[in-house]
Amino acid sequence: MIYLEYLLLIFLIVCAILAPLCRRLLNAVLVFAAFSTVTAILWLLMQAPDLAITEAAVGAGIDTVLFLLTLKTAHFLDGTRDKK
Amino acid sequence: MSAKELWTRFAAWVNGEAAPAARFEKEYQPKHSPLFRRKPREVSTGQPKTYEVWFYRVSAVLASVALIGILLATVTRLPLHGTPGTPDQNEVAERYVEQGLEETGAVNLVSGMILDYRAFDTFGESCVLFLTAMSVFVLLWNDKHSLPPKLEAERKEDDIILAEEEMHLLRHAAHFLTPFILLFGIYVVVNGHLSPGGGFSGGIIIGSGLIFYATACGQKTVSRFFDRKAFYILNFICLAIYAGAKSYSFFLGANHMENPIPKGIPGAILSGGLILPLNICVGLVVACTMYAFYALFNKGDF
Amino acid sequence: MKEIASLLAQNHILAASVILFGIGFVNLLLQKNLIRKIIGLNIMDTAIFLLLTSFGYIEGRYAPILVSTTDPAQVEQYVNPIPTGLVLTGIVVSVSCTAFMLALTQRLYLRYHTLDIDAILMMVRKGGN
Amino acid sequence: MLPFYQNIPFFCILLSMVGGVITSLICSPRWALRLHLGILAICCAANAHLACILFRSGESFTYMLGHYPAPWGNELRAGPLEAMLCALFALVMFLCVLGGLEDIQHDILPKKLPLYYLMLNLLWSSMLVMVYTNDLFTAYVFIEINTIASCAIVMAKDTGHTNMATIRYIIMSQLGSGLFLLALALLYGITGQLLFPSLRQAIGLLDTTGNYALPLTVLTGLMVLGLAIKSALYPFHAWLPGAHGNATTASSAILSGLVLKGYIILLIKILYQVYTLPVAEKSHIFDVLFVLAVIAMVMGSWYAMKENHLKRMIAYSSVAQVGYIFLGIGMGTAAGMTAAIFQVMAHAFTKPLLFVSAGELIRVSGHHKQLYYLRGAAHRAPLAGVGFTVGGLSMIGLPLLGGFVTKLFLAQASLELGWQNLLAFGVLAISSVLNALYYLPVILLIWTHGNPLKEELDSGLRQAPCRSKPMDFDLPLPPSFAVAAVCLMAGVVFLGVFFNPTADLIHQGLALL
Repeated sequence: MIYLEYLLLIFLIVCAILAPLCRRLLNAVLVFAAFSTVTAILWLLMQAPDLAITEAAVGAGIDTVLFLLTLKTAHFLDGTRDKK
Repeated sequence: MSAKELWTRFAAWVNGEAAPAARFEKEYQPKHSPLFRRKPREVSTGQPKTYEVWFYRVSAVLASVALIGILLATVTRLPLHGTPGTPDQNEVAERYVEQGLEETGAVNLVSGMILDYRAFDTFGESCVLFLTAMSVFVLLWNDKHSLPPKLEAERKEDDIILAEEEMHLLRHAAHFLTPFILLFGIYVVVNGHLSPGGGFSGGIIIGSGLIFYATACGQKTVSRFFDRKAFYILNFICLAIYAGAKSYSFFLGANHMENPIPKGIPGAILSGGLILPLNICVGLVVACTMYAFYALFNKGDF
Repeated sequence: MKEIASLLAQNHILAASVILFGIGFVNLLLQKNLIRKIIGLNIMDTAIFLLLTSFGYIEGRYAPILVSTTDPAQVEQYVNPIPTGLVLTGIVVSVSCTAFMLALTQRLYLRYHTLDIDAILMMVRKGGN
Repeated sequence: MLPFYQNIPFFCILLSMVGGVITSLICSPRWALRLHLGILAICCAANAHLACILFRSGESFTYMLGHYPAPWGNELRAGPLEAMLCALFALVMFLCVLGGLEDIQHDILPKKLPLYYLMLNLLWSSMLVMVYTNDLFTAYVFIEINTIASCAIVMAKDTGHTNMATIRYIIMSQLGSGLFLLALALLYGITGQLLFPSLRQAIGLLDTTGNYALPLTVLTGLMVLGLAIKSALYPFHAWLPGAHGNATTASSAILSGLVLKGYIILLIKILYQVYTLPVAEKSHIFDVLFVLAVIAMVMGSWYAMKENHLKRMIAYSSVAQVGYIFLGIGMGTAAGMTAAIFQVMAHAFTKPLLFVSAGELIRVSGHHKQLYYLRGAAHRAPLAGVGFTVGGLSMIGLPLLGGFVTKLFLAQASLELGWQNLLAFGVLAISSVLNALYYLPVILLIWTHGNPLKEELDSGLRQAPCRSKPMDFDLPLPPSFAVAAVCLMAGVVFLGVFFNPTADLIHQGLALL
């Protein structure tokens, strides 16, 4: 179990370093969503299921939606969809 | 500078006509001030100088590295992770665990703790959400300044695409899935005192369900049953019930009176005293707020 | 040195969260792009929450949800519920701040058509409105 | 059953929060304003009543929020000092809103006005909790409410400047709250407590046994650092001039006069109730604060001298004045704390007076904030001119005004010290001279005859913003502003004349903190 925790923590640190370094903002947001999900798993391992549910819904759900909406307004999603 | 010149300057300064510092001039051109004779400095036009930028960067990195170093040193002195007998295993945690069920009626001790033992914090937290929703209203609610014509055109185009494009699959999926998402959210809210979850997580799930539906079928469809007025009224009712119920209980507690609210049979849905209604209130506030965020970020109105 | 390493390995969650805090801190200070700054802020907050949760965890105990409603609960059975409750509050506060900052970002973009905070600062100083 | 007066703090908090929630349903700005002013008036009267009772009986009490006593449930704690400060803050906030009313209506869209008052209500409730709380985590939650509300009242005036100022403000504030939360987490990890009295016991025990010495020092530093960032101590002041200088007048006055003080009062409460002075002394936190305060007092004035934007100049002067407060705290003695709290009160009157008067002067000069256009403004708005003069002279330290007494108390308190004595004397003198160097010219300028904007318009150098309507320079005196300016001036003079009774009250209150 402890090795799983090590693995997840290393993944977290890698995500945290990568997320702000990604060249495309879309990728940065998606890496951040992965970061949140892994945090939720870690909390599940640490016997805090309430936090795991909340973090999964907040970090991977609402935060990502808000980031994506901002990116949409700021035209950083152009080219990801065919416009008529 | 001769004595006479100094005197003229001083006289002018007393008269308020020519001030000693150049800041009284119409355009800001800091010359050498008479107090400390220095060379004229370049006016900052906004572009910081390279060495300033580098100084800032290097000092920020150094500060952070020093912070990490100090904190890592601190971590080695902290109680060991996962071992019993740490300082936080004291009488507070003991009472929360051992008498939590009896005193609050909640099987989920975390719910019991945040909605009964430390309910004031949670009240503040709902107020944070409410306040943020209102701040986002101030920022993004459409008015003639915040909605440039280009953006308005784009948003209209989005509506047209949404109306014309044949998104049968997405729409069918939304019609099919949204009730289940909402149902799951309601389950999490209502069972907040029995199982993991509670008002916040359940409210966010309900909000996500609404957002999903709005993304697939357009915000207009949602605004048929949930518009701005409904948002205001629902938010007001929930927060008012929360404030009323909790302040009643705070008042009784502070004045050393008995709590008349029945706790119910532990483990049943209708148990836990005020926890269930409070969870429902919090859940509704959170769901409303989350949908309001979406609507304001997306269209600036709903 | 070996001692410190073994202590850090035992306190691995604390150590990792301190490092994450530092990474978030650097990003919050140094990134020019507002979206990246906000991501840095979120990383910083999450790191503090991890740290706080790990204080309550004890190996081999269960989540603070009672197994049986009839037997009296023993403190040796469950992990400490307090950090979980505090972090729950903290997460909601952090999501509110994120939403507020993103709204502000969107507003600034609509006015200045860029997300770069230095560029916006320059335009503001030039008096463009 | 408790005596009824013990419910006052909780009822005031509840009233302002529920008032904020109700305001969301009110569409008419006028009624929202009335509700807000009513809440402030009730809070002011109730807290003043409470302060009278507590000073007479010489007690302080804790108020359980819920059915569970100290280490298990939340608590509020009220002493005479807290009640007095709350009454004073309510009064000043009332006057700020009144004084800035014209500008509020000019700067903010009518559609969003009720939301502005909503934020003021929640800001006020969070200020109350920060002063009355007895629990560290409650303090954190309400610090966040305070942060978001103060950012919201800055950006309510929707221009590029304020949006930019807000984003810088919130980034720095989040950094500050992050550090505070980290300190809180570490403190919870080594003591397992969150309420002030239990924390004091636990820390006292740690201090005698010497366990966890390093974490305790680090977290003390982080906590003070977080609160110092939020109250704009010198190296962390970068966000302040933008936020306070560009917001609408009432927001600037409230932020500078009250919000900064809320964090400082919280810091003093934590130092007194959690650490106790002897324990805090050991971590050398007072020395650091002292040195930073000395630098702040000089540098704040130095930046203010170079500013040509009136409100930004006053905002930079806040940096220097916050330095005075931290100088008092940094002495680490009871006399120093008394001086610091006296400065909190004096500054709470003086800075809003300056901002409100400046707002009125700017309004009669065609909403131009550059000093150049303010020539002769005092002749166009005499009462605002008098208000600005009184405020500026108080900052410089003219006897019979509040600012002078602060300097006197600080100098008196520094007599007890060792190496800091000369430094404190020197920096007080330098800072007074610097204050004079930027306030006097402006005072002379506004009393000189002339009207640069009118001259420019007449000579055709500049075109009127609105062609159809010629610019009106003879604006009538708004009655709300007149009331606010007169009351604030009375407050400054009151503190300057009756300083001994006030200092006695503060001393008595600090003993009961």
